[in-house]
Amino acid sequence: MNFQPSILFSILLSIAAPFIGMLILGFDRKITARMQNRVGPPILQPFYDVVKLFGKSELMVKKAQILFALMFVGTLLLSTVLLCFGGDLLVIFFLISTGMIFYTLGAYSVKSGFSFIGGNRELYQMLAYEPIFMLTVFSVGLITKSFRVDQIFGLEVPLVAIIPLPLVSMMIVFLIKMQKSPFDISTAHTEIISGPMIEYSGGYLALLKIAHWYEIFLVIGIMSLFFVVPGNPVLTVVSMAAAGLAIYFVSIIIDNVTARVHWNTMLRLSAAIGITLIVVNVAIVYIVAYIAGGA
Amino acid sequence: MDGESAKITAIALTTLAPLLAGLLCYIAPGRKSRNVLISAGIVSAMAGSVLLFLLLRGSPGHTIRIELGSVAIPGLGAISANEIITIAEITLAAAFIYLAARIKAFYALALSIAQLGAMIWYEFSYAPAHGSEHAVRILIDYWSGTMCLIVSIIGSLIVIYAVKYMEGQHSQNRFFAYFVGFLGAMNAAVFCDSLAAFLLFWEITTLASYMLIKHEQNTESLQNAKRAFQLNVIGGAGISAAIIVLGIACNISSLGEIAALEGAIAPALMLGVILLCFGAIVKSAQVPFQSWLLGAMVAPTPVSALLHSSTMVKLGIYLIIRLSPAFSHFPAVGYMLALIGGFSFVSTAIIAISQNNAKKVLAYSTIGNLGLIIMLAGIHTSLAISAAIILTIFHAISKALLFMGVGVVQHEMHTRDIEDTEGMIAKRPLIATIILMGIVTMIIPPFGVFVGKYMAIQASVAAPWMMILLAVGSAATVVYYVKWFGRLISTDREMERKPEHMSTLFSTPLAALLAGAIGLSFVIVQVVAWFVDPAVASMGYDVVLQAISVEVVTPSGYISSIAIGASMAAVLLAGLMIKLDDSKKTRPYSCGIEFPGELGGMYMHGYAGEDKVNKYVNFAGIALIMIFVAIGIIAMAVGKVM
Amino acid sequence: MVKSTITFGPQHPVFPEPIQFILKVVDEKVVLAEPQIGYVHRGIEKAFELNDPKDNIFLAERICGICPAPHTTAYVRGVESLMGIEAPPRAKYIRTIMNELNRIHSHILWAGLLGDAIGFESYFMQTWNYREKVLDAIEKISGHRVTYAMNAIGGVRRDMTNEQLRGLEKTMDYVESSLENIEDVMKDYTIKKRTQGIGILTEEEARRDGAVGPTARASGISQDLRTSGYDAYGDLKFEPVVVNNCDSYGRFAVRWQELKQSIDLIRQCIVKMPSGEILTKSNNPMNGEAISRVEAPRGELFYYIKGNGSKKLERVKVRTPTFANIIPTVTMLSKGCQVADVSVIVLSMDPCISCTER
Amino acid sequence: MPGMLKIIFGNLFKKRATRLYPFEKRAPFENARGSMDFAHMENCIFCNLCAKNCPPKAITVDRANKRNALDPLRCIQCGVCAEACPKKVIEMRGQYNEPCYAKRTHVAAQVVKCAQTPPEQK
Repeated sequence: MNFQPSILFSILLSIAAPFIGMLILGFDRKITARMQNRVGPPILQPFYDVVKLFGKSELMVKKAQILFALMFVGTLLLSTVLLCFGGDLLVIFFLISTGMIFYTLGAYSVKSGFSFIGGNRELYQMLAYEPIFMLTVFSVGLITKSFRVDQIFGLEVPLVAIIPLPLVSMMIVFLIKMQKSPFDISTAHTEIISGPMIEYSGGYLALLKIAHWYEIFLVIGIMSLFFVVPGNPVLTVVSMAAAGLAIYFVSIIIDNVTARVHWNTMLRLSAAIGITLIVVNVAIVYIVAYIAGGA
Repeated sequence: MDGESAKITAIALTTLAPLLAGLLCYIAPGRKSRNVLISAGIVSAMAGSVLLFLLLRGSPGHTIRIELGSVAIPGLGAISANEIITIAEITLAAAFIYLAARIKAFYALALSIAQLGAMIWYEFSYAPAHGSEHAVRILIDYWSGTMCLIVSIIGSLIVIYAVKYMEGQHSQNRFFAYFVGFLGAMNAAVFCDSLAAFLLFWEITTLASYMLIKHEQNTESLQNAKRAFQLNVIGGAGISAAIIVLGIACNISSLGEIAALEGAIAPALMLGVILLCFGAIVKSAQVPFQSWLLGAMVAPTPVSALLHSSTMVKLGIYLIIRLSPAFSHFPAVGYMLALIGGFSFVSTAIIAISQNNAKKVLAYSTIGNLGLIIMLAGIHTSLAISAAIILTIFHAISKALLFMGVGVVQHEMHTRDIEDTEGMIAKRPLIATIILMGIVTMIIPPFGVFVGKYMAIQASVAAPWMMILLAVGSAATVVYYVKWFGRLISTDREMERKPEHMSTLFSTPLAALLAGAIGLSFVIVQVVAWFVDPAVASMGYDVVLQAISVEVVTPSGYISSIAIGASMAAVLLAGLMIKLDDSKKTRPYSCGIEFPGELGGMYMHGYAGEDKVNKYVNFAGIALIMIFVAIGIIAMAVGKVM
Repeated sequence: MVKSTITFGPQHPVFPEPIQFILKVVDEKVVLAEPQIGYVHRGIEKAFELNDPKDNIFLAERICGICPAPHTTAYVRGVESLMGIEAPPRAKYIRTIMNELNRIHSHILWAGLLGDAIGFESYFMQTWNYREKVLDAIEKISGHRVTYAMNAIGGVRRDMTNEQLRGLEKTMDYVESSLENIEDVMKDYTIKKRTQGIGILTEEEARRDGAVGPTARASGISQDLRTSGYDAYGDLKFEPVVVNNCDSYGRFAVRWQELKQSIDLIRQCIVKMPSGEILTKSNNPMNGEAISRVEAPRGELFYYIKGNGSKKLERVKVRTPTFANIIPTVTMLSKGCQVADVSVIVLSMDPCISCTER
Repeated sequence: MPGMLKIIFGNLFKKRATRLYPFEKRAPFENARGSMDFAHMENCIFCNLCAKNCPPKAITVDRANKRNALDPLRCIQCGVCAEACPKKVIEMRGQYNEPCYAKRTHVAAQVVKCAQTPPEQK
C-alpha cells in the first residue's frame, strides 16, 4: 500500500518544522541539565533566546554576512519544504550542504581570526560528514530504487530492518550537525568562541539560531525515515516521532560522556567508522540478495 | 544550396576555416591583419557549428555521414582521402621525430620512430595486402555536434579573450596560429569516424598544445612542454597501437563500428578499446598522467583556459563516451575506467585542498571533473552518459569562466596566489564577482555542474562501490572551492566600491560565459531536451532523462533547477534590500584588541600536500593503468573477453 | 607557509583567565605564542603600603578569589615574623585545615575547568557540584564561601567547635566517595586524547624555566613547600605527589592525587587538633624584612614584607605561582600544538592571572 | 566513559543540585557572614569603634544626629565591626544583600523617644 501524506499535512508540517526543532532543542537543554544535576532552562528557552535576540540592536561588520545568513536559512527552509512534500532526498541533502556552504561563507566573509578558524573547522566538518551523509542517502536510494522520499513509504519493510548500520553512521553526522561533543569543533567555545557565529549579533544571530532549528528537524526527519512503517500511517507517525526522540536522546548521552576531539581525530573517526559501517551494510545487503537470488 | 553541400560547408567552416586562419596567422604581416584572420576563423567556426547543429536536427536519423572517397588533384591524378590522411600522418610523425630529437625527449623519440615504422608498415604493406583499406568516414551525430558547439563557441570566446591578453607579447603570430588552428583540429577530430583520420587530428592537438605550452620559452615552460609532449606521445602511441590491433585482428577502422558491435566479440577488440581508452586517459590527464596538465599551467592563461575547458582534455572524454556503448560487451573495461576516473576524482580533489596557486587548484579541479566524467562513461548506463554529457557542457563553461577570471587577475595584479587575492571583492569587485560566480556555478545548486553531479550519484546506483569515491571526492571539492571563495570575500570592513575598468575584449567573453553558465542552468530542461537526450539516443542508448515542464526527471528522482534557483534568487534579492546603517557597523571581534589582520591557510599540508600524497597517488594510478592494460593483454592471451 | 594570527584572550568570558597569547597559526597548528600580561593590574601592592597591616589581610585575601587561604596565611606569617610572635598551635591547625580545604576546592574547580576547556560539560558540572560541598564546609567554618577572613595576625579569628570538626569529617567522606565516583573519567578515551602528550614540559625544562607547584611535580620534580613544615604541616605525615608524565594528563593526575592527599591531611588535622588559644595578641613594632612562603594550590606563593617600625608597612611584594609558571607555559606552547590545545595547555598550569598582575 | 554514563543516568533521577535562586533561597548556615546589619541601634553609644576598625571604611558614624550609615557596596562582610562593637549593636546576617540597581547608603538611626521617627532607609 502506498501511503501518500496529504497536502494539508505537508503544509502544516513544513510550517511547524522550525518549532519542532525548537522544542527538541528545548527538551535537549532540559534533559542535559537533568543529566548534569541542574534545574535547566524552561522548555521554551530557545524561543525566548531568539525573541530576545530580535529585540537587540545588531552590530555587524558588513552586509555580506546578512546575505549569507539569509541564504543559509533560505536553503534550509527550501529543503524542509521539499522533505515535507516528499521530494527528492538527494536534492534535500544537497540543499542542506549548500546551506552549510553559505554558513561557512558567512564566517569567511569577515576578516576575523575566530571567524576564520571557525569557517575552516566548518569545512573540516563538511569533509567529515558529507561523505557519510551522501552515502547514507545513497544507500536509501539503493534499497528504495528511488531517491524520492515518498517512495520510502511504499517499501515492504522499514528501512531500519535492511540498513541499520548507516543509521549508526548518521549519528556521527547528527552529532556534528547538532554541535555536540565529541564533534562540536566548529563552535568550540573555549577554543574559538563559537567560531563562525562570532561576528553575528542581534536578529541575524537569531536567524542562525532558527536555521539551527531547521537543521535539527531536517536531520532528525531524514534519520527517522528509516522507521517508516509501510502501510500504516498512524504507526508510521508514532514510530518516526519515537525514533527521532530516541536518536536525540542517544546524542544527548554521547554529548555528556565525551570530550571534544581534535579535527583530525574527527576526520579519522568519521572515515573509519562512518564510511565503513555503510559499506559493510550495503555489502551485506548485496550478499544476502545474491544468496537469495542464487538459491 | 542543397542539403549535402550545406553540410560540407558547415564542416568546412568549423574545421578547415580555423585551420586555414591559423596557418595564415603565421604569416600575417601585422596586428590588424592578424586580428581580421582570427575574427574570420572564430566567426566561421561559431557560425559553422550552429549551422551544423541545425542541419543535424533536419538530417535523417539525426546523423550526418560522409565518405570521402578520392579527390582529384591536378598533376597527381586521383588520390584517395585515405592516402592524404596517411601522408599527412607520416609528415606529422616525421615532425614529431624531429621535435623529439631536438628537445632530447628520447623515449618520445623512440616511441615516435616505432609508431612511424608501424604505421608505414600497416598502411603500405599490411592494409593493401589484406584489403582492409577504408575510405575516410565522417560521422556527425548529436554528441559530435554538441562537442563541436562547445569547442567552437567557448573556444572562440577564449580566442577573443586571448587577443587582449596577449597584447604586446612576443611571437603572437605563432601563438595565434596554433591557438586558432587548435579549434579546427578539435572539431575535425570530433567529426572523424575513421580511426586513422581521428589519430591525425589527435596528434595535431598534441603538437599544438606543445607549441602553446612552450610559448614563454623559458626553462620551466620548455621543460613542462617537453613533459606534456612526451606523455601525449605515449597516448598517441596507444591510439596507433589500437588502430593496428583493431585493423589486423578485427578489420575495424572506425569508431562507429566499435560502438555498434553486436554478437560475439573478439578479445583483440577488447585490447583495442583498452588501448584507445588508454590514449584518452593520457589526453584527459588522469592520474598518473596528471603532471602534463599541471605543467601546462606555465603557459599564458588563455592556453590553460583552452586546454582545460573546451578542447584537448575534452577530446579524451569525447573518445571514451563515444566508445562507451561497447563497454557492455566487456564489463571489466567499464569497471576499470570507472575506477581510474573515480580515483582521479578523489585524489585530485584531496590534493587540491593543499594548493594555494589558483591555476593549480583549477587544474586539479579539471582533472577531477574529467575523472568524474570518465567514471560515468565507465558506468555506461544511459543515465550515466547523460550525466557525463551535462557535466562536459557545464564544466567547459564554468572552467573557461574561472580560468579567464584568474587570467584577468594575473594580467592586472600579477599574482596567481589565492592568498594574495584576499578581500578582492572590495578592491576589484567586478573580476572578483566573476570568479565567485564561476565557483558558485561549479558547486552550488541549481547550476549545471551540480545537476550533473546529482545525476552522477543516481547513475552510480549501477556501480555502488564507485559511490564511495564520488562521496569523498565531492566533499573535498566543496572544501577547496569554498575556501577559495572565502578568501576572496574576506574583508574587515565594507569598502567603498570604486568603478572598475575592464577591457571589452575581456568583459565580453566573460559576460557571455557567465550568462551561459547561469542561463543554461536555468533552462537545463531545454538543454536536456536539445542536446543531452538526442546525444544519448544517437549513441544507441535508451533515453531515460525526461524533461517535464520545469523538472528534469530521472528514473529515480527529479530536480527542478528553476524552482530552486528562483527561491534562492528571491532570498538573495530580499537580502539585498536590507540596509545596514553605518551606525550598526563595527570592527571584527578580537578579544578586545584591534585585530592584527593576518589571515590565511587551511591547506592541510600535513594531510593533503602534494609531497605527502603524490607518491601514493601516482603509485596507485600507475598500478590501475597497468591492470587496465594487462586486462586487455590477458584477454588476448586467454582468448576470452572479460 | 601561510600564517594567521589569532588573539587568544584577554577579553572574553570563555577564556580561562585574562591572559593574552598572540598565536601565529598555520592551519590549526600553533607555530608561535607570544604572551602579553598586564591587563588586570589593580594596584594591590601599593594599597598594602597605605592600609593598616591588620586590614591588609582582607586585601591579601582579595588578590585571588580561588586561594584566599594561602595568601592570607603567607601575609600573616610574614607579619608575625616581623613582630616576632607565633600563632598558637590550634590556630596553626585551623590554618592548615583552611589551606587544605582551599586546595581541594581549587583543584576540583580546576578539574571542572579542564572539562569545560575540552568540551566535557557534564564533567564540569559534576565536579563543580562536588566542589559545592567543599565550599559549604568552608562557609560553615568561616562564615563565607569565598573570602574566609579566617586568618588574623597572631592566629585565626574563628575557632572550630567539635561539631564543626565532625561535620568536616563527614564532608571529607562525601568528597572522597564522590571523587572515587568520577575517577573513571580519567580513563576516558577522549580525555586521554585531549590531554596525553599535550603540553609537554620535560623535567629539565621545568627546572630551567622555574616551574612550581603541580606543574613542576607533574614533570617529576619533587618540590612541595609543605615539606618545610610551616604551620601544622610539620606534624602531619605526607609525601609530595610526583608523576613523570610531563604532559597535561600528568598535571591532571598530580592534582587528582593531591585531592586525596589533602583529604588525608585534613583528617590528620582533625585527629591531632590541639586545644587552647587561637590568637596571640601583640603590639610589637614591625621592623625589618620578612620572607614568607606558602604552598598554594598552584604552587609556591612568596611574600616579601618590609616594615620600618611605623604603623604601616613599607613594602609588600607578592610573587604568585602563576607568574613562575608563565614561562614554562610558553615553552609548552612553542613546541607546536593545535589551536584546540591552547586552552588546555594554558589551563593545565592552572593560571591565575588576576593574582599574578594584582 | 562508562563511569560518566552511570553518573548522568543517576543524575536523571536524583534531586537536582541547583535551585531557582531569587525565588528559592538556601537557608544560610549558622554564623554565616552574608550581610551586616545595625540590629540593635537602641544600644549604640556612637563610640566610632566600628568605623575605625572597618577595613574598607564603609561605615560612617554621625554622633550629632545619632545615625550610623553603611555603604553596602563598599562593605566586604568581614565581620570586623561586629567583633569590635562593645555593645553588640552590629550583627552579621546570614542572607546576602539583594542585588541593586542604584548605589544607596544604608542609614540606621537611633530612635529618640520624643522625636519624630525618621525614615529607616533613604
